[in-house]
Amino acid sequence: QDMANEMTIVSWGGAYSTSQQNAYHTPYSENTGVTIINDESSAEAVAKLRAMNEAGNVTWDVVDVVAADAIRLCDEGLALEIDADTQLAAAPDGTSASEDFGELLVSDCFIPQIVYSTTFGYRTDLVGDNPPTEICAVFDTETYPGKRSLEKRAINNMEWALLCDGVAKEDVYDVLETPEGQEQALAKLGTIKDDVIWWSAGADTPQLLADGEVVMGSTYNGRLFSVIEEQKQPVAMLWDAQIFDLDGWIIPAGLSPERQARALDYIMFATDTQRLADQAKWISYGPARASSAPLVGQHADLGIDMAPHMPTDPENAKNTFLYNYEFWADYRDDIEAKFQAWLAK
Amino acid sequence: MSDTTQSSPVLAADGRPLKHSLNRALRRQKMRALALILPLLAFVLLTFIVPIGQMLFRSVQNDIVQNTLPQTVIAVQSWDANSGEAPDEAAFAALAADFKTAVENKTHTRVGSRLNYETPGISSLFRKAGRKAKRWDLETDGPFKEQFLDIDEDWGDPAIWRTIQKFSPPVTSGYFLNAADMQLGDDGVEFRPENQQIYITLFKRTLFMSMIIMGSCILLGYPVAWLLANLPSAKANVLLILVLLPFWTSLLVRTSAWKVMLQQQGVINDTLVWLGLVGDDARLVMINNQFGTIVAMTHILLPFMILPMYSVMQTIPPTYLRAAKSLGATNWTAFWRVYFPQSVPGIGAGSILVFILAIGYYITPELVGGTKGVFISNRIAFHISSSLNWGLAAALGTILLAAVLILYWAYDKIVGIDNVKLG
Amino acid sequence: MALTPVTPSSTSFTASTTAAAGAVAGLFIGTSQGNAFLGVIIGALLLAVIAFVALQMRDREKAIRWIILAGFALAGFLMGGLSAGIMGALFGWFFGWFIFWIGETRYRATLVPYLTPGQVLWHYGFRVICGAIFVFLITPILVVLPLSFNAQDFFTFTPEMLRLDPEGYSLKHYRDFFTSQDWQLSFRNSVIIAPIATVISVTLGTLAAIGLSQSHVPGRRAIMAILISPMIVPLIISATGMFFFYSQMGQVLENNLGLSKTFVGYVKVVLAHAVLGIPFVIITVTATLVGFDRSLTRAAANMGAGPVTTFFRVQMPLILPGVISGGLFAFITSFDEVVVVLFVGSARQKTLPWQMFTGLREQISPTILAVATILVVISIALLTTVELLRRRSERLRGISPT
Amino acid sequence: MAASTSDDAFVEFERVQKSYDGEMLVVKDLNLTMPKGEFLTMLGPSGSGKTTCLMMLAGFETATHGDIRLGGISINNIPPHKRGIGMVFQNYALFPHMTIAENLSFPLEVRKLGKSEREEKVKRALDMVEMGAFGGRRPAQLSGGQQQRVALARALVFEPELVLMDEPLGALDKQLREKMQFEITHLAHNLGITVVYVTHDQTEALTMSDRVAVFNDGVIQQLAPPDQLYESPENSFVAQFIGENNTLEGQVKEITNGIAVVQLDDGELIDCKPVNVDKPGERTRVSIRPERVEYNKDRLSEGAHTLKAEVLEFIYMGDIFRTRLRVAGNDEFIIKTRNAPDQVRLQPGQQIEIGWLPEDCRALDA
Amino acid sequence: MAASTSDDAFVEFERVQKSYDGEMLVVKDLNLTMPKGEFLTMLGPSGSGKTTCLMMLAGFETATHGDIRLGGISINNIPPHKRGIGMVFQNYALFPHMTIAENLSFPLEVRKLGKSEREEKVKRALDMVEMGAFGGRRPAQLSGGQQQRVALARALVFEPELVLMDEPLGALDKQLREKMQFEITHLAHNLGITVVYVTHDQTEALTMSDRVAVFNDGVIQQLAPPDQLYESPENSFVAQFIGENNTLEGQVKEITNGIAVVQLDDGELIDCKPVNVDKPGERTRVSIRPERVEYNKDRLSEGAHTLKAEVLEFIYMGDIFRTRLRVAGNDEFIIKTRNAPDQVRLQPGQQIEIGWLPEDCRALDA
Ligand SMILES: Nc1ncnc2c1ncn2[C@@H]1O[C@H](COP(=O)(O)OP(=O)(O)OP(=O)(O)O)[C@@H](O)[C@H]1O
Ligand SMILES: Nc1ncnc2c1ncn2[C@@H]1O[C@H](COP(=O)(O)OP(=O)(O)OP(=O)(O)O)[C@@H](O)[C@H]1O
Ligand SMILES: [Mg+2]
Ligand SMILES: [Mg+2]
Repeated sequence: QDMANEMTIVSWGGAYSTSQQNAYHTPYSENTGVTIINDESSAEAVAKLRAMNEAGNVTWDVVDVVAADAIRLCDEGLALEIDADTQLAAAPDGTSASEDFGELLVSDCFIPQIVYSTTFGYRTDLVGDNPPTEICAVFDTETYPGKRSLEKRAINNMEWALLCDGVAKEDVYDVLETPEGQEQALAKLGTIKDDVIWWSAGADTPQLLADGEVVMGSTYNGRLFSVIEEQKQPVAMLWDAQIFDLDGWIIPAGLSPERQARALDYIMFATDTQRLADQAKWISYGPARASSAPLVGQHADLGIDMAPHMPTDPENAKNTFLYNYEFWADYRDDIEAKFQAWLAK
Repeated sequence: MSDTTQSSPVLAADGRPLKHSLNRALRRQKMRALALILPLLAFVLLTFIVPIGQMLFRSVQNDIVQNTLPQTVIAVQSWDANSGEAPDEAAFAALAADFKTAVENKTHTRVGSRLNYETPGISSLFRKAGRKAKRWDLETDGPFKEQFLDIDEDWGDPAIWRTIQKFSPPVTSGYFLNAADMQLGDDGVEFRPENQQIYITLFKRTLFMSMIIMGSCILLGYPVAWLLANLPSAKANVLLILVLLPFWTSLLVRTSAWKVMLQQQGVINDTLVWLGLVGDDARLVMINNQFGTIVAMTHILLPFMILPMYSVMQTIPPTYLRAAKSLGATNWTAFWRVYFPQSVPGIGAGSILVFILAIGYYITPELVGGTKGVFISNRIAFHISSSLNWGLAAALGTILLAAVLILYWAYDKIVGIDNVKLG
Repeated sequence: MALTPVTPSSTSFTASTTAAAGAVAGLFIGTSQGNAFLGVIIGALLLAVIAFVALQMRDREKAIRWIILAGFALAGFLMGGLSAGIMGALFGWFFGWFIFWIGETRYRATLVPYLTPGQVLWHYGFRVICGAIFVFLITPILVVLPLSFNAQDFFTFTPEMLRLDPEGYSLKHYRDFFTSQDWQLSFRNSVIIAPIATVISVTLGTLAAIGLSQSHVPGRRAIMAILISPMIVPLIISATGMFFFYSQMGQVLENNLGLSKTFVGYVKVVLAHAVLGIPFVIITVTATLVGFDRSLTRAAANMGAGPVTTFFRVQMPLILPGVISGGLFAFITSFDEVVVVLFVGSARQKTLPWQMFTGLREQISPTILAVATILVVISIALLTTVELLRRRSERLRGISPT
Repeated sequence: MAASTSDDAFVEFERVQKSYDGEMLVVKDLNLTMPKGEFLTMLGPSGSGKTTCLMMLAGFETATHGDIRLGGISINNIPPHKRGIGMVFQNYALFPHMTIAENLSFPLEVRKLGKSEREEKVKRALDMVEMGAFGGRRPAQLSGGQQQRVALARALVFEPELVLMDEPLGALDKQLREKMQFEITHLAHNLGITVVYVTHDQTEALTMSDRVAVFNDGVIQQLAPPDQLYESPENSFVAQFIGENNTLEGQVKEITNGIAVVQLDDGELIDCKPVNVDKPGERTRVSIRPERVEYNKDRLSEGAHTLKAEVLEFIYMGDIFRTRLRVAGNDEFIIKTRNAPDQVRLQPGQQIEIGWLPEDCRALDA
Repeated sequence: MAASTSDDAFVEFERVQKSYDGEMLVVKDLNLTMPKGEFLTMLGPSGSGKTTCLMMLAGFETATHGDIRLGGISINNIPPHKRGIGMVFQNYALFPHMTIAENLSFPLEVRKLGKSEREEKVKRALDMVEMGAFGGRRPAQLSGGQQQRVALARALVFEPELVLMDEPLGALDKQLREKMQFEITHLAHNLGITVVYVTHDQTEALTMSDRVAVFNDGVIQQLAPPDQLYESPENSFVAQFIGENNTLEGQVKEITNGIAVVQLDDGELIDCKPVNVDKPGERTRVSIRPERVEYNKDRLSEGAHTLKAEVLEFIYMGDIFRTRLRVAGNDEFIIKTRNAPDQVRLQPGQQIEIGWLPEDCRALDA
């Protein structure tokens, strides 16, 4: 059976969903007449996809997830494998999709959409005349007294801890693989444990910063952009050792052929060079295609140039840190367990 | 009654056992009662009990390894886990054969994820091997031990094989052990290394915090319930609306409101600083810790304490207090020796209700609990929605449910479940 | 009705008590003006003098109270403008009342004559404690109410708001609620789903409660435990467990009966919420039935009414309060439920709590608070209605023995 | 089975047993036949099974054994609402949410009578109990006695042939109670309905009924018209339960010509009427009604037996004097005399002589 | 104020008024003086203010006006727990969570008595009410009568001089009730305590008390010893309320030598004792007790006035026959006769002649 020409696209909600609707859904609906239903369940997507799959009743057509979740879904056989070259649009200059996305194609099932980075924002009025310039300021409670907010999970925090504990950028994951390395990272985090407010929802850090409840905090760069540029709060962004991560689409496994074909058609449309560049008009996340970067224009409402706010902007990306998907796919459960045990102590 | 001591059953006039005649006489009544209950019972059984049972069954279910790697499971049985070496070619060949089918069905990564819970790293071993195995020809491409070691040296690690061997039976106690911070070590059950122990702490904390929340609900609820029970009913009902009102405000909103109240730049701290009772640099930390959880949860659960207490206190006739006073007791003695003991069932009812509800909450602790204020349910939610380790979640849930059931049973014994009035 | 004839208390007692109250008020005002200590001293002295003077002219109480009120209001206005003037008037009203309440020993009038001063103090102290607990209970509402008029997009009392500056307030979040597609959809969904779920749990629950309250029910305790279980299983487990069932059920409905996907989606959420509401209905209705006089149904049967007539004409009208209160709990369960609907529902069935939940996670916005305020207003109206209904039925039940 | 029914039997219990828990019989072996138009009272101590019998007849409990017939037809399988029996409940069971008129109209509505007919009948029934002016009130607005009358009217309005009443006057005070007793009996006789009436008040039973069934322990101890019950109790339970009673313990010496000679425990010999004793040597409990004892010598009939007695206490009870005596070693011997103009008041300590007729003195089981 | 107290007054109500709502006086103007050791009963219909009086005395309600004194001291300002008044509540109010012994021990504990002394007193009190063996039980495990005895023991165990009892026997059945009445009066007299007893059962009031205060409408209608109350009611409320009473309406013709000649409404002239009537021409209600009416000519004393009567109904009541007659146009004229051996049973329709002594016939207010 097939629902009359409609598809359900799952995403995160909020400003991010709005940007997708503007950049992808509306033009796609106009072109094809397909009705798109927005479901804001991405936070539960992994669990729900598994449950749907086991129940044999998948009701979603396209799902927006972060790369790590995509890998997990792919491993669990819950997402459709997609061949980038045949099933995605090539760049306008003819570069094949797999080349255009390059190493961002971190899983067989995952079509990257945006590059975002997790980075720090700080209250300009609370840091005195000495605004932080590098990531290790987070661990420096002497110079920057006050609370800082970190995400309540191991990923990212462990890397930053090692970086600030003197481990070279390229050795971070080798060290983190060993139990000693994990201890080392936790020990470093332990130095600021009492000064941390742990967040779990993306909206937390902006609220905490706006309240002045924390002096600095990690969050996604798009949210900081909104706090700074849209809400005009006294907050500034720290571009150092920000962690690049990807967000993109998967298509659930087990769709009927018609629905699968339509989902693929949507994906092909929504991830072409122009569409990805368009999304940046509404939110400050970088397009995942190399060919889109030059096309990024101005913010739709504020009218400011978006390029300097992109995590991919060379000025911002001077010192970035690349997330290792393979590593976290293997060690996530183990290190997460240790991290949570450490937190609970 | 006259001869209750006789051992044979009492007989009715027609010589049949009295119980039998009675059952016959009552059959119609029973059928009618059951007919009324049945729709709901069937509804709850079908839509709730059975699915929940299935969900909880996952805490021991482990057939995935056997189903996906049938030949390997047999081959690895004879391998001596303590030999310190990987098994021989036969096992690798079996694994290769299993992989061939599994890759076609795209199930190999699933087993990988399952086994990765036990030994980190297996997931990527399986993923990598899967890519190669797709192109193998079982007849010609042997010996497979070398093939596997080529892909990744770790295939020679006995620990990997021990894990496969250990988790090959279709039923496992692994999740429950994990839920109790234990594991199936090389020589039987043992505790996990200290830096991975978390669940016992969380269980203890959940119980402890629920106790404290219950305690503060009692402290705050008792005077209010007393006041309500002793005011004329018109006034009491107006105040009762105040008790019910928060009950009617979204949980999420209430929790957020407490954040606004309690945080360091929040209303309370601001007021204290303004009054000069607290220095601006020494603002109180009242949220993202156990205190925050206790305040918010106490607030959320307080009506559940007040209402049963109120309904019990309403039934205590004022004559008892008068009697005590006429016998010479002061106000305090009369209250403490006469009124209070009779209100204990209300406290009991409220306590168990609050306790059971507190134990299962997770949204509020998640939002205001920081690291020290989270409950076991938060971990269950984590394993369900983020780590996908549903077996472990089910095991944790089963243990929690068992605890709640014991409490429910005790509660039923002490007060009776139908004595709870909610309004 | 006065229990105790009141005789005026000594002026010195009144003056010193009033001075103590004045000291507390002085602390507040003093702090806001930068000198707490001075505030305490001035407050105490000022009120001691006012009390002393006022009690010399007890017989002109009304006039004196007006004078005090006006004086305080004026002082406030001179010190800090309009809002301070209003505060001053409130203080003035309070002190005018307080001086005579103490001075004329009115606080004794409603108490029995033999209480010691300590007992009188405890009597009022206890009420103050209870008042504090009630304030605790409604704190969130006190916070949410003003914040929902915040001009900013955060849950923060901005300095403008604290200054009572109209700039700091706006109705934009209310506007947002009434214009946003998402909020309107979720509001509509909640308004559809919660009542239907309530009706189902109330119908089935009431029937079952009646069955359970009969005398010969085999396995009563076990059945009760099963029916109560939705309340005691941790929600997240219920949510996942129920997902499977409803997913499969949905498929059957869609494929075999050809029902539309949207309709089936509603059915799933409604049924799931109905299950969650059932324990509350069972508990309240069985509690009501404990006090139900069975001879009424027997009388009806005796006069020739069949079971159905008896139920609708006799039993239902009388247990209605219990049913309504159980229904309200079930309603709230559905109306405030987020975990299960996240799993069982799909986008078309997004409810208010779901929308709030994504809101809190993705985009903190006081629109949530505006919604909460609207709901509080609605629930006050509902509770008042229930209370009125209850009073009415109590009048009717007047003689019915329990 | 219907064949075995005697012609004029209207209500019949045949070997009825009832148990609630399967262990204890609450009604043990009940046989009872009532003709049409009879006013029968079930009297007995609390817990003796009276209400249970009524409930079985009305159909709210099922007999565990035996057969109950109404008009010759076994009603075991007729549901309560089809039995057409009127019932007055102990607490009236008026529907609190309906007005008085609605209450009365209810049984007519379920019988699908037309509106005008209903109003007509309701009015007549209310007038019958003199409550015509109260039709618009709710039960809570009536006094206990008025409610009782409404309950009665409601049980009669649909003209049942059989009416059951379970302690309908239990809650009323003495004055109202006596008034209602009077009204109920008169109504029942005038309308010619059959009534089964339950009470544990013996005065009520004696004044109202055609026959009284005394219950104890699930068994009918005696079924007889009131005067017979009071004056010729068949066993000591009935004697003790009905009215006030003096008992003296003793042993049967001989029985001749329907007169038993009993030797009391203090040696005294008295003549009695043997009821439950057959042969000399048996222990017996001799029972004499307080009002049958005379101490005024002038009034003592000839042949009366006399005994010495000492006055222990004189109790003033208004219309009656109750005097406690010590007789044959028994400290609790009561005599009752009417507060008549010529009656002397006995003083404690006084020595008197009392006497009674042998036929008023009954030798019962010990 | 204390000076105005008479020497032997123990409990005094002086012009006491009470209102609950500030609108209606529940107690209107109560004056009452009780000497030590008296057993006084407050009797009256429901809602007449009896409990209110008791509660004021015990300190649970405050009089809105007037003064209450105990042993000459005004108790308005003494809190209840210092008044040292024992109280037996209508529903016993035994503490359900304590054993019987603990219940009794409670008043002693709060008086800080030593353990051995407490045990001693508790034992004595329990033995006094013959409940010695039940000390370890809880109230719920006792029957109503046993609970009542425990409540009594508890009210007495701390040896108060004054004990208040509010309808303590209201819930008991007839047999037990009579037994308890007996025990309470005996205990009170033996211990010499002063008792204020509340009931609405007149038999209870008559049999137990030294004096009875009849309440109606917040006012004491008559305060007198039982026999005086019964035989010389001072107004028609008391006459009507106490015992059964026949009334005949008429008009006073003349009053001479303490004898009033009343012309009944059917013209008949009878002699009565004038109580509430002063002058000829007044309407009056003539009251005659049913047991004072005689129809046996032999027993009619000389000087008795006789009237013709028709028997309407004969009611068998066990120890008593109650016969309803039509006398002087009154259909509700009752006579009571003892079910004595020589008593004839009158038949409906029989024409008889009845008579009574003029002093038994009282002309009261109409
Ligand atoms: N529903 C019931 N379940 C179990 N036992 C019952 C039930 N109803 C009555 N009984 C028992 O049956 C016995 C007889 O009860 P029944 O109500 O018939 O007595 P009764 O003669 O009406 O007494 P009363 O004068 O107190 O009303 C009692 O021992 C009682 O405890
Ligand atoms: N707490 C109260 N508040 C208001 N009115 C009351 C209160 N208690 C009693 N009353 C009213 O006062 C009047 C007298 O009541 P009280 O209890 O003294 O009567 P009573 O003589 O004891 O009657 P009963 O025999 O029914 O117990 C009644 O009209 C009653 O309604
Ligand atoms: Mg009964
Ligand atoms: Mg009373």
